[in-house]
Amino acid sequence: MSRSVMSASADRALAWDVDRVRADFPALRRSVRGHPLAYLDNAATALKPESVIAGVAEYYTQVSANVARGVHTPSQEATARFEAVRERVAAFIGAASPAEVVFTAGTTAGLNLVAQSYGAAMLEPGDEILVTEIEHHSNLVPWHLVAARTGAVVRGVPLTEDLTLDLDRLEQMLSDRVRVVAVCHASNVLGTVLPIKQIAAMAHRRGAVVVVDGAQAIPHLPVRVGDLGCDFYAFSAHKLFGPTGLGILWGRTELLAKMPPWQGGGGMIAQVELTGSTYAPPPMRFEAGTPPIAEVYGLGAALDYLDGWDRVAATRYEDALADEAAERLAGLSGVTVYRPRGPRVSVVTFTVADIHPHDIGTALDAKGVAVRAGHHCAQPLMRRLGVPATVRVSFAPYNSPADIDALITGVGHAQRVFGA
Amino acid sequence: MSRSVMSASADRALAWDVDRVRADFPALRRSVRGHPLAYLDNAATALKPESVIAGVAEYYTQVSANVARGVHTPSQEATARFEAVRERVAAFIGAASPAEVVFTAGTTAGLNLVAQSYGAAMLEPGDEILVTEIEHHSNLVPWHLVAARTGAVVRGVPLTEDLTLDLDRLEQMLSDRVRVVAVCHASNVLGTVLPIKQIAAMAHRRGAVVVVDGAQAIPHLPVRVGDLGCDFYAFSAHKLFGPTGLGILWGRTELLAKMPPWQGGGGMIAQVELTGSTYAPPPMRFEAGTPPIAEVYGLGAALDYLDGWDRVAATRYEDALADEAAERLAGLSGVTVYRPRGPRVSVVTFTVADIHPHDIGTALDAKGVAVRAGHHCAQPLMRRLGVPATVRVSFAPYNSPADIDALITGVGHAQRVFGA
Amino acid sequence: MSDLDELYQTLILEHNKSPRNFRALAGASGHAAGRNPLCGDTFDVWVKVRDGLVEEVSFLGQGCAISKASASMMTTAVKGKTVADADALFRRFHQVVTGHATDSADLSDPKLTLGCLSAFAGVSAFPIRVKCATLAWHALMTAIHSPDAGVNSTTP
Amino acid sequence: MSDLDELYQTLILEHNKSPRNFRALAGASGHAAGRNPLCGDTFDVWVKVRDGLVEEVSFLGQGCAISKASASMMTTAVKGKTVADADALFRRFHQVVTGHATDSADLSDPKLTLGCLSAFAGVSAFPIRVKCATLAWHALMTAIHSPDAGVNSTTP
Ligand SMILES: Cc1ncc(COP(=O)(O)O)c(C=O)c1O
Ligand SMILES: Cc1ncc(COP(=O)(O)O)c(C=O)c1O
Repeated sequence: MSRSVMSASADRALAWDVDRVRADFPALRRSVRGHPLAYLDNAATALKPESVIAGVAEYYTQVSANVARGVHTPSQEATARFEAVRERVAAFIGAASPAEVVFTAGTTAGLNLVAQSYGAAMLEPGDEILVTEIEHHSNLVPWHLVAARTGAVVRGVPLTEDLTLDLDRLEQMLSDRVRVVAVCHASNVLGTVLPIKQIAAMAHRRGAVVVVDGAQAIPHLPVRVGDLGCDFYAFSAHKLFGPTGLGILWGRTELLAKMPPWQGGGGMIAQVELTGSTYAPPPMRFEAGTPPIAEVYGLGAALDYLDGWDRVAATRYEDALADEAAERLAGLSGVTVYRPRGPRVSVVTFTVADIHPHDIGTALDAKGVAVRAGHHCAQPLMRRLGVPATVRVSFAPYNSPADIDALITGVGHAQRVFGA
Repeated sequence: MSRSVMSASADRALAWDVDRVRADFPALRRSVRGHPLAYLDNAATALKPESVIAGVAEYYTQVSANVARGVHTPSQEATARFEAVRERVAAFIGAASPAEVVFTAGTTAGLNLVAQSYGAAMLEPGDEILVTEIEHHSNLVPWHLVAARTGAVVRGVPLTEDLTLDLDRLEQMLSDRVRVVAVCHASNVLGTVLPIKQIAAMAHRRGAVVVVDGAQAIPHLPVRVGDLGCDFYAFSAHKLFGPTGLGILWGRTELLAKMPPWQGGGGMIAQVELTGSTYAPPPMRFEAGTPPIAEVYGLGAALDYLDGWDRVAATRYEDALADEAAERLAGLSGVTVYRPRGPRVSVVTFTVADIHPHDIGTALDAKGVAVRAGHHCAQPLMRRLGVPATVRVSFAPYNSPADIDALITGVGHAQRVFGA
Repeated sequence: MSDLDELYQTLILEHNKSPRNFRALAGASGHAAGRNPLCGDTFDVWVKVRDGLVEEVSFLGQGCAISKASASMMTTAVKGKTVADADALFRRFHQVVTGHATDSADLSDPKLTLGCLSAFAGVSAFPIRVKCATLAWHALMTAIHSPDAGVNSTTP
Repeated sequence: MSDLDELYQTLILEHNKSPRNFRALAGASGHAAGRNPLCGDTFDVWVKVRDGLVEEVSFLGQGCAISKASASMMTTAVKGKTVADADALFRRFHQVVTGHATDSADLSDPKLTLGCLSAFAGVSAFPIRVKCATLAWHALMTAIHSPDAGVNSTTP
C-alpha cells in the first residue's frame, strides 16, 4: 500500500470505524478458498447485519401469522409491524404519505408494476418511452414488453463522452409523444449518478412521467422523492442490507390513485363477484396475495440498523475506497478503468487487456475476492463501451482497505498466470 | 373432553407424536392474552419449524450472495443450492423436469403469471374462462383482469347442495369457447377437495387448459402433477411451513415454452437492445430480477423437514382433529357447521347464531385461540352460503386436542357474553 | 373485568341487538356507504344537515356487534349537534378507541364528553377492531362533508 | 499446484491465444450459435458431416479463455471421428468438467480417451465455469443433430 493511501485510510478511520461495522456482518467471517472473503459485489446484493437476520427470525419465531386479515393477536401484531415499517419507509424516502409506499417483490417487480399498470393503461400507439443507454435490463425490458402490448415505441437516450447522460439529446428527444422517461438514479456498472431533478423538470415540461430505478442509489445516497421531483421510485431491500424477496415502489398519490391493479388476488379487492371485481385504494390495490411479511420485518430492522450509521460518513468512506481502487487499478499496465465524470456511487468497472473478465473473476475468486464479471444486465451499455463484458467491484461501508489490496494483488496474479 | 374423544386421541398418539412435533415449532411457545396459543389459522399461514428459520438464516449468515450471475464462490454456492431446491420441488410434486418449476412470489403471483402470460397471449374476445363458486379471490381476480384485457368472459361453475363442485354443470358449461378452467385443488373455506383428475380430463376433451390453485392442498395432500393431469399448479411456500415471499408455479414444458414473458428484467433475457429484447427459455424466462433466494433456502429446509414426517399419518391426525372439532361445534346449540361431503382437508367453517363471526373471532382471541373470521377472500362462496362471513378453524399436524378444547370453551364463553 | 367483558359492555350488546335509527332517511342531505372490504362489513349512513346542524342521522347494513352498536350510538350522539361538534366528537371518539385519549383540553368541553360512547374504550385493547368502531363514523363524515362521494372504503 | 493453475493450464492458455479452426466453414452441413445470455459469451460453430463422419469443424466468436480454448480443442478433437464417437466424447468431457468422471467403462475405450481435453479437469473446481467449457460443445451437438435449429441458448 502506498504512503498516500495509508494516510488517507488513517484519516477515514477517524470518521468511520470499519472494524466495528464489520463485526455486525456475519458473512464477512467466512473464508473463500482459504482466503478471507473480500466481498466486492455489493451492487449485486449487500451483506446483512446480524440484526436484520434476527428481525426476519423474530417474525418466524414469535409471530408467524398473516397480516391484514386476522382478528387474532399474532395477526394484529404482524399487521401493526407491517404498517409501521411502511411508515418507516415513507419517512426514509420522504414520501408524502405511507399510502404511497407499495411493497413489491423487488425493484424489477416494481418497475414491471409501473409499466404494466400505468404504462399499459396510459400508452397509445406511437407514444414514446425514453430510456437511457446506461439502464439495467430491469428498466429496459418491462418497457419493451409494454411497448409491444400498446404499440408505443422505446427510444434510448445516449451517453456523452464523459459517460454521463447526454442532456442535450434528452431535450431534443423529449417530443410531445413522450409519455414516460425511465431512468436509473445510479448506474450499476459505472456508478454514474443521473441528475434526476433536472431530468424530471425537463420531462414534466413535456407532460411525461418520470420512473426512477433507485436500486443502486438507495444504499448510498440520501433519497427524498419529493426533492427529486420524480413520479415513481423503485428499489430492492436486498441491496439495502435487507432481505431478499422484497422491494418498494413509491408512487405519487395522484398517479397511484388512477392506476388499475396489476395483479389480482386476496387483499386488493373492494368487492368480488364471480365474473368481475372492484378494487381497494392504493397501496392495497397493488399488493395482491400474502405479502413478504418476514421480509418487511427484516427491512424494518435494516432501517433501524442504518439509523445507527452516520450515513454521510459511510458514503464518504466507501467513495474513498472506490477512488482508491480506481486509482490503483488504473496504475496497473493493461488495465482500463471506465469512470464517469461527475457524481457517482462507489462502483468501479474495468477491463484487463487480453484477459476476459470471467477469467479475471475466477482468478480473483481463487484469492477470495468476490467481484462481478459479465454484462451486468446492461448489454446496451456494454455495446456503448465497446466491450462484451467488464469486471465490476462495488463497495459497501464494511469493506476495508485490505479488500483493495487483495483485489490489486489478485489482478496482478491473473496477469502473471495469463502471461499478459 | 368426552370419553370417545379421549380414546380417539389416544389412538392417534400411537401414530403421531404431537408433542415431539410441537417442540419443533417455536411460535407455539408464545402465549396470547395470558393463554397458551391455540393456533387454528393454518390455512392463512403455517408456523415454521426451527430448521426452516435456520435455513433462511444460513443463507444470510454464510452466503448472502446473488445467484446465477456471479463467478465467485458465494454466488456459486447460492446458485447451486437454488437450483438444487428447484430439483427438490420438482421431485416433491412429481414434475417431469426442474425446468417446469418457476419460483414466484406466491400462489397469487403464480396465478397472475398464468393469466397474464398464457391467458393474455391465448385468449380472444368471446373465449371463456371457467372458474368455480368456491374459488379464492386469487384464482378469480387474475381472470377478471385478463378477461377485461382480452375480451374473454369469466363464468362460474356452481356447487351442489353437498358443497362439492357440480360436475354436471361443469360438463354443460364446457363449450368449445372455453380455453381455461381455473379451479382450486382444495377450498380454503370448506376444505372441499376437487376431483382435479376428472376435471382435467373433461376440460382437455374440450381443448381447455386446467390451472390449479394448490395453495390449500399442498400442505395436506400428496401432489403428483403428472397424475392430476392438470396443466399448471400454483402454491405458496408459507402455507407449507416455509418462508413468506415465495411461491411455486409448475407448468407443463410445452405450455411454458410457448408463453411470452410476464415480467421483464435481469436474468430472463437472451439479448437486450435499447429498443427490444429476446428471452431465455423457461424457467428463467419467468424469473425476472433477483429471486427470493433466502426464501428458497428456507423452502429447501421445509421439504427436508417434511421428509422427517410420516405424511400419511400427519394428514390422518389433522383430519381426525378437524372431524372432532366439527362434531363438537355442531353439538353446540346455535352453531352451524358447513362441511362438504366427500374428500376434504382439515378446515372447518362455522357460524354462531346471533353473533357475528368477528365477534366470535375476538372472543376466541381473548382466550388465546387464533381463528379466522370474515369472507376468507371468497366472497362468491359467502354469497352461495348466504352469509356475510364465517369463522374458520384450520389444522396442522402440530395442533393438539387441547386446541379444540380451547376452541369449544371459547365459543361457549362468547355465547354467554352475548347472551346468545 | 376481562378484556372481553370490557369490550362487549352491556350497552354495546344492547345497541347491537336493537339498533337505533336503523332505517333509510327520506330527504337526506347526504348519504355514504362505509365498507370494510377485508371483513365484508357494510353500512349505509344518511344524514340531514340544515344550517350547520345535524338534524337527523340513520343507518342500515350489517357487521359485527362493535360496528353495529357504534353506528347506532353514533346516530343518537350526533343528532342535534352542530357539524363542528360532530366533527370534534368523532376526533375524541377516535382517540378513545385507539387508546390515544390524552388530550385533556377536549375533556373539559362539556359538548365533547363522550357519554355513552365511552363504552367503546375497551376497543383499544383490540386494535384490529378500531376499523369496526369507526366504520359508520367515517361514512357519516363523508355524508356530511362530501355528500356526493358515495362509497367510502376503508382498509387497514 | 493451485486451483487456478490447475484451471488455466498452459495448453488452455495457448489455445485461447491461438485458437485452431477459428474461421467460418464453407459448405458446412450444419451450423449453430451457442450463447450464454448471462455472461454474454457467444460462439458460432460449423460442422461438415458426411456418411456419419465429422470431416471438418470450425468456430468463431468470443468468450473467456475457458470457452475459447474449449471450442478450439474441441474442433481438433472431433475432427475425423464418427458422429457417435463425437457424442460419446462430449458425454465423457462433460463428466470430467463436472467432476463426475467415475464411469470406468468409458475410460477403457481408446476412442474415448480425452487426450488433450483432460486439461479441462480443473474446471470442476469452479462449477460456474462448466457452462463456459461446454458452450461450444452444445452448439456442436446442435449443428450435428439439428442442423436447422440455429441459436442454442444455454442458461444455468
Ligand atoms: C385457496 C387459496 N388460493 C390462493 C391463496 C393465495 O395465496 P398467497 O396469499 O400465498 O398468494 C390462498 C391463501 O391465501 C388460498 O387459500
Ligand atoms: C440499476 C439496477 N436496476 C434494477 C436492478 C434489479 O433489482 P432486483 O434484481 O433486486 O429486482 C438492479 C440489480 O440487479 C440494478 O442494479
